[in-house]
Amino acid sequence: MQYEIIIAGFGGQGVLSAGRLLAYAGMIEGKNVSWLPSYGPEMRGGTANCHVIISDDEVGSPIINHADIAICMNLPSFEKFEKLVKDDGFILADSSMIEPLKLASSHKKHHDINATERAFELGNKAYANIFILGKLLAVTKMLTPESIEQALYKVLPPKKHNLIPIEMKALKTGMEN
Amino acid sequence: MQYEIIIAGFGGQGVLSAGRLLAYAGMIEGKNVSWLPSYGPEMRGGTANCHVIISDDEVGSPIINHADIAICMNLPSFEKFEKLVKDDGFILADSSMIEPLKLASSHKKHHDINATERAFELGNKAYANIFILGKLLAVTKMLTPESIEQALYKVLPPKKHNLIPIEMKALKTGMEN
Amino acid sequence: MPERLVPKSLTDRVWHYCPGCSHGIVHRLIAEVIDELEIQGTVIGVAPVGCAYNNYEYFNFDIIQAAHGRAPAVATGVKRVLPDRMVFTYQGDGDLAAIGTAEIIHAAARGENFTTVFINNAIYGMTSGQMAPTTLPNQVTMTSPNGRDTSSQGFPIRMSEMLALQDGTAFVERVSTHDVRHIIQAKRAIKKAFKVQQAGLGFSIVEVLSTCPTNWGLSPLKAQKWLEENMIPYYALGNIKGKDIKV
Amino acid sequence: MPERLVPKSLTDRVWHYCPGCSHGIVHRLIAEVIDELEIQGTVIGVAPVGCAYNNYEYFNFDIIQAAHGRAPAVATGVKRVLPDRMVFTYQGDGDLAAIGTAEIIHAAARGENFTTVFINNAIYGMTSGQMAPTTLPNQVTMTSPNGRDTSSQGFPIRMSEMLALQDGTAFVERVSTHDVRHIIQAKRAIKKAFKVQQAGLGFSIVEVLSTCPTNWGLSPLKAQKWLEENMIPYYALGNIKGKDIKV
Amino acid sequence: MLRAVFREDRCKGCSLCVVACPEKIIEINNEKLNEKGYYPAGMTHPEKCIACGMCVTACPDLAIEVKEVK
Amino acid sequence: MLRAVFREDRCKGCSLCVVACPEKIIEINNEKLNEKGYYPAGMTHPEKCIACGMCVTACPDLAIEVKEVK
Amino acid sequence: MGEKVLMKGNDVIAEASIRAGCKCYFGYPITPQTEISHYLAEALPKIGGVFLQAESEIAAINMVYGASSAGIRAMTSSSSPGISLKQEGISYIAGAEIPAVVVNVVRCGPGLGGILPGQCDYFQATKGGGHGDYHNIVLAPNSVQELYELTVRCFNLADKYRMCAMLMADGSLGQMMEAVEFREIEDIEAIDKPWATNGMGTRGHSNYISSVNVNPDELEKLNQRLQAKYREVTKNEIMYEEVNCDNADIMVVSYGTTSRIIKNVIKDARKMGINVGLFRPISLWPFPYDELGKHASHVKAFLSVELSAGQMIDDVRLSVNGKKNCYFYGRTGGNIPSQKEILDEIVKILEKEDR
Amino acid sequence: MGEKVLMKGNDVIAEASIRAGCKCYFGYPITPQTEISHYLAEALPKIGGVFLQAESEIAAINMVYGASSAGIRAMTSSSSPGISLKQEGISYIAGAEIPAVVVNVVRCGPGLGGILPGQCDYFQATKGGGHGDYHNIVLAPNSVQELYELTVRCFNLADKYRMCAMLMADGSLGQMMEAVEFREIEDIEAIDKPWATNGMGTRGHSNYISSVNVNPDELEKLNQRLQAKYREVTKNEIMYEEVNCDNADIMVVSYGTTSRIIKNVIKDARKMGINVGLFRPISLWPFPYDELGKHASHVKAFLSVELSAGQMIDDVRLSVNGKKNCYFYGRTGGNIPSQKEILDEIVKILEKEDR
Ligand SMILES: Cc1ncc(C[n+]2csc(CCOP(=O)(O)OP(=O)(O)O)c2C)c(N)n1
Ligand SMILES: Cc1ncc(C[n+]2csc(CCOP(=O)(O)OP(=O)(O)O)c2C)c(N)n1
Ligand code: SF4
Ligand code: SF4
Ligand code: SF4
Ligand code: SF4
Ligand code: SF4
Ligand code: SF4
Ligand SMILES: [Mg+2]
Ligand SMILES: [Mg+2]
Repeated sequence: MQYEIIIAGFGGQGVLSAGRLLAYAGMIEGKNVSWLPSYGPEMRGGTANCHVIISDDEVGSPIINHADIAICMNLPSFEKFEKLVKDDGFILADSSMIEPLKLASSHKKHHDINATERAFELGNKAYANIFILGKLLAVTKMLTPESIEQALYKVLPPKKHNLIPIEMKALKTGMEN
Repeated sequence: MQYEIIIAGFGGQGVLSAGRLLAYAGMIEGKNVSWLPSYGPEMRGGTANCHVIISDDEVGSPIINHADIAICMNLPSFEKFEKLVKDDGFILADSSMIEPLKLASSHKKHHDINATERAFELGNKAYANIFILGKLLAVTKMLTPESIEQALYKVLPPKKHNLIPIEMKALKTGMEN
Repeated sequence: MPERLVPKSLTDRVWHYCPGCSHGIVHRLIAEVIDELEIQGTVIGVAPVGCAYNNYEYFNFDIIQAAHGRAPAVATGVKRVLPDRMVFTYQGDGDLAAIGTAEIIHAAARGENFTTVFINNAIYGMTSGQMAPTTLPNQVTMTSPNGRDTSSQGFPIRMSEMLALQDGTAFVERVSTHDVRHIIQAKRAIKKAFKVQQAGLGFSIVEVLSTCPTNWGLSPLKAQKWLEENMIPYYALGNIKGKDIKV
Repeated sequence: MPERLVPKSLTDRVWHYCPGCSHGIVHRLIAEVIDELEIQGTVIGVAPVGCAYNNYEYFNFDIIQAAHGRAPAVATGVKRVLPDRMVFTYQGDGDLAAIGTAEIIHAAARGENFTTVFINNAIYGMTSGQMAPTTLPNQVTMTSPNGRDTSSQGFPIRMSEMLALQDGTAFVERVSTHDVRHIIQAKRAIKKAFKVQQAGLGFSIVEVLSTCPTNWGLSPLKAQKWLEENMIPYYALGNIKGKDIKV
Repeated sequence: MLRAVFREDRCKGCSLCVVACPEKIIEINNEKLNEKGYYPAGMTHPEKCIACGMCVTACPDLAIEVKEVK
Repeated sequence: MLRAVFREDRCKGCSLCVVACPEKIIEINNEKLNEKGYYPAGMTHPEKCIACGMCVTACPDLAIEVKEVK
Repeated sequence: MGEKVLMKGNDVIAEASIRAGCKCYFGYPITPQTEISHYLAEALPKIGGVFLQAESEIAAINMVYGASSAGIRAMTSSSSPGISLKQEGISYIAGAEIPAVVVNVVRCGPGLGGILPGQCDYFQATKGGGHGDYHNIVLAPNSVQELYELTVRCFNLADKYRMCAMLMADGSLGQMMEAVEFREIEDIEAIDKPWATNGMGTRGHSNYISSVNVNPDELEKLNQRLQAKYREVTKNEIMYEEVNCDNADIMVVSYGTTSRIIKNVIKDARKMGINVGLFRPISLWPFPYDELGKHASHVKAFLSVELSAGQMIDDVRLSVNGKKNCYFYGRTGGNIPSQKEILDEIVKILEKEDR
Repeated sequence: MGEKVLMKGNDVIAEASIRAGCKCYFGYPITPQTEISHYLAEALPKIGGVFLQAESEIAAINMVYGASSAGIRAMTSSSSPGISLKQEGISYIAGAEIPAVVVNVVRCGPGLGGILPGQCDYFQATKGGGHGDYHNIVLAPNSVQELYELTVRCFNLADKYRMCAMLMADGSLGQMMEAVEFREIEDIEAIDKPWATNGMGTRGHSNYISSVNVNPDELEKLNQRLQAKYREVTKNEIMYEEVNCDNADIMVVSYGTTSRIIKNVIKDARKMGINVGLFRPISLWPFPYDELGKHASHVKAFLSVELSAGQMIDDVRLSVNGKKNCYFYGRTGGNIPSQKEILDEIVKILEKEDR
């Protein structure tokens, strides 16, 4: 089993930490994992992305040329990464941030989910990233929510551990959507 | 014909310019010539030397490992360069500057000439270098005094050309000694 | 009221700077000054390594991208061979006050007849927020995580005062970008610096106190306030040298 | 009158310096100060690239030979890891005021707790007499053959004044070697600088106006006179910072 | 009529123009993101604009011009 | 008796000691060169030496000491 | 056995240096390795160490020179342009024979270039970017785990041989997160440093550190000593990895990030019935010339895959010494070759060789 | 035909630069090449040129970068440690594709080393001492006459290819006097420089000079363009001299100062009945690989003689590609091998090869 996943969006949408969470959870489940952020002056442009690989085998290059899954949290990311998705891969798109028309015109398989809106309903649009991760787990069954929870304890500093229940709620809501 | 000549003494004794004069004269006579000074922090030590090669052939390395002739204008130079003189070469020593005992104990052939004293008699001990060049011409016949004179016109700045007759006198006195 | 269009000396490309970053404000000022002095055709700018590394994409006149800190040396090379051109360097505080310390001081001491626009935002912007020589005491950065501790990390350097000491320096002024009134003053200073160069009077520099909202971790508005309340007390605004020059 | 023997902190090797060169005078002063403070065993000197490049052969304590201009960085490295040792740099004006400008200024700004002895002889001695940043206006050197022309070759830099501006600098004094009275004052300043370091007060520097008879083309005596008549008017003697420190 | 014109595509929603405007007629539109993902500024009462250009001076992104509009 | 002692082998004949001596008893010996090719300094009237050490301070070449001599 | 943690490569280099007994870090910010200094700015003061952001890369390497001269383990890190600025300092370290650890998280050049991964500083690192005859030990990890292990090794080798040891990573290794386990891999020997200039104290004689000697015979002796040391290092410290080499049709030579890709290529190729071997030099200097060269007897050709326009290929050729053809495939500018590109290249080469 | 004059090598470099149309010089003093700046401090102002002593070697190379960007012929010179400091600047010049002439009067390293002649900066000059994939044209004269001719050629090639051309001399060539004739050797073409940043004037568009590109595809294109240019240079600009090569038993490869010694060795050897050939690369980059390699068919062995611990020998091996054995003989520290030493070495090698 090997998943090559690109997660992309605006700075502030938490795409890097979503990727990190995924990688950590993968490691917890005994997989080989890698996580690579976009770095450098690109950050100025206001967009960010990361490449996450979760694999039973050794991970080759951490840089993804062709993704199994692209999680696109905004329009520029959708436009940029759509073409990198393998023919048998798919896109997870935050339809709160991307015009339906654009999504509709895509040749690639895509799951649309209004993550930002739903996260807003859950109390904070910052949970959009974890909400969409829930969807990812639901679609692929690649990792269990329990691993994500364990990863949250590793990734978040102790003083933020009180937020984990809310994060998990967002994850599960995402899984059910 | 090829002459490899080392000229050495204290800074201020004019060893570099004597060498240059020799090289220039050689070039005027159509020889291949090279001149190489000691350089860098050695100058602080108060001694100076240069390597002059005058040859019918192309000049190989301008650095002399084994000299045909060493012109030693002081004791440290004599001690340093005596051993670099070929077995069939010789030393021209300024006996005004080097203890007779030291000269006497040398295994190498040497012509001793009290150049500094004689130059002093000629009006300026600065002529010791050209005086000793005179001796060199006399011993080897390697170049003509006329070439040296022409070289002087090249080497000295015009405002010093008035000194050339005195220099030539020193040269000729040296030749006669 | 006149029209306020995009200056001729700017291209129309969208800038990569973060929201509220002073770089954009100063870019516009420089372009306006160049337009007003009608020197677009003779200007050669020297871009730094720093967030403004690619400002040749934004400025519409000749520009040379220089190695980090070396803009004053590059500008010296240009101005020496083309003395009738108008040459300026655009440099950040890491660029000018750290790695490029020797270059700027010697350009000033030699009285190189070019102008420097010095963007002091008290931080390394481009490399994501390390301590700069101009970082204030106790200011938190990525490399002063507990605030700049002057006892181990040293004291901020006042570059303008140091440069004003050089006999080759003609004009030095420190300005700020924290509100419109100060931005207008900043432009006046930049214009005067260019005129000092036109008059051949020697080295001229304008230090522009600037914000880096991103790496200060503040909103653009809070950043302006932070600048006003923290930087200005340390880096006194106003003319430091050449006040009386009439150009 | 006490005996005046060769200081313990000097070896007996014959120096390579030219006749009358100030380097020798200052070497002796430093060694005497170290003997008097009884710190020979804790001193680490940093030698420059310049005529004094190999002073580790003359000084009888630990020395590191540094790359040209970088002695302050090397000294920073040493003093930071061995803060209880006494560290000093010995630097010429080419070394300190040209290639090493950034290093000395930042060491001062950081308040590095070491001492610098700065031999200002207004010329590059070692490389046979080129213009230094401290060369006086109209002074003839190998690279200012018609005398330093300030309009194209810039103005001499007063390093001590610039370094005194830094908040990390504790002590700055400019002294001279042109006669015995001044040599004695020079020693006093060097001793105080070392004591400032002992007290942990920050960066200390003594600028020693020095002669380079060889490259000035003057006899040692005439060189001392030239120093007095030409350098001192430009480089005012006396304490510049830290006069009131009691150590 | 001379007045401020906002170029939303260049705007980064920094609000510097908001505080710069003496007429207090600039606001950030929190409803829509522009292509770059920012909430752009605009005028609440364009008719009150006195074309003073303070906003232009304040704007770090060349996102405002003062010009003749019909 | 304490007085100046010259180490001719180190002397470079620079004359700085000559002008430094308050008793004016130091002179360069123009007659002989030392091994390094310099005319070394020495005292004309050793007995007049007051052991003040001015010459020691002035000497750039560690060529003078003031010490007990018999 | 430690626990596995997920860490960023740059953070691991920083943590490794502390575990190796590094007491001081001097550096100047540059992407993509700034995290090393962020990490150490926090961590070093906590253990009584020295973190100092220098005014430039040049100052930083000379601070390392100072601290190392004083006998303390010291490190600096930078990326390509910053490493170029350190060349004089590195040459001094070689000449003065002091230990030092330098990390280069390579980006892509020349000039200011870009910040994405590159391997285009190979020549600079292995042939001597500075002046004079000298070498640095150059170790090239290809995983975050190796960033840990080889950083520690750099410190040990630097001390052992009194020379500069360089860790050569790239932007991708520095920025990526991977699992790492901080196992005890080597005793951090407390190597005695009687040569250190740490104050003569009761030592009885002064020490000095210097690379200058105006006497040609003595300077030649220094050079001979250096060369003897380099031969010693070459004898003892060569490191490499071989994957699927025994029956390989073609031997791919690759290090660092690109070597990871080759491991996947090997699998793809197997599906096509092609046997690809990977020879991965870990020590770029000393280079495993003989170890690589001996494969010339059984493979059809060699292919050097690099993030450069062709640099290590010279060392591959020197290893193979004309016995087989050596090919090159490289990408630059921050682009990384895909498995497919490399496999296509392999197929092309084998077709040519079989013709 | 000009008159022959006796001039110092360094002075000839300076005079040659003026004759080549160099309008400005930026440098920092260092032995053994200070005379270049002494000469130009006098001469350049007289012709309305710019002589400027920079505050450092780094400033100097960046001043050259500025003046060259403005379209004016510019030069800097230095010696080994100073050249190390220029590596970042040289890499920028490569990336920005501007012409520049850099003179290295090599001394002996590493570190501060000594000031006597060396050839130990060969790797730095030819493989790229700076970061990134780039090359400089490197020309190595062996006489004062060639100092003149190759300096002029450096300016022409730099302009033609918009890259850095390095003249690589050594302390002995720089300090020695020899006869030189300033013959008109090449037209100094006034090469058009539409790319120069000299003020946009009426050009209608702005120019910029830059080496940065954060887009990997564009940066890769720049690198491909650079590599294509380097291939072009390699095709057109290789220079070498062959002496007594046709019937040589052994081929000595040597450049600069040492190649002069070999010429004498050839004569000595002939007396012993040994036929020694001299292959002298004049362009060290591009290196005459094929031209040298083709001799592998008829000589018994190759011997690289260098003032280094063995650097060019790598290129000799790459040329010969395993067809014959390649040997090395070198001296360091400023020592120069004598004719006898080299001849002894040759005898030893031939005995071994004949065995
Ligand atoms: C030789 C070198 N060192 C370091 C860097 C990395 N670097 C890029 S920009 C920069 C400094 C940014 O700070 P500043 O000059 O203050 O400009 P700002 O981004 O704040 O405008 C540094 C250190 C580099 N590119 N080259
Ligand atoms: C990087 C480098 N640049 C240049 C030199 C050559 N160099 C040797 S000493 C020196 C400067 C000498 O002047 P100064 O520092 O004033 O010392 P002084 O000899 O006058 O005491 C220079 C430029 C060098 N060794 N290394
Ligand atoms: S990082 Fe700071 S200086 Fe750079 S663009 Fe962003 S706000 Fe401006
Ligand atoms: S050259 Fe000048 S500074 Fe150097 S030793 Fe001689 S007199 Fe002293
Ligand atoms: S032009 Fe003046 S009034 Fe109009 S929006 Fe801008 S700041 Fe407000
Ligand atoms: S100042 Fe400019 S960028 Fe900022 S909100 Fe206003 S219009 Fe937008
Ligand atoms: S000790 Fe005093 S009196 Fe005696 S020689 Fe020296 S200076 Fe003169
Ligand atoms: S001062 Fe010293 S070196 Fe100079 S003449 Fe007197 S004794 Fe000799
Ligand atoms: Mg900044
Ligand atoms: Mg000096």
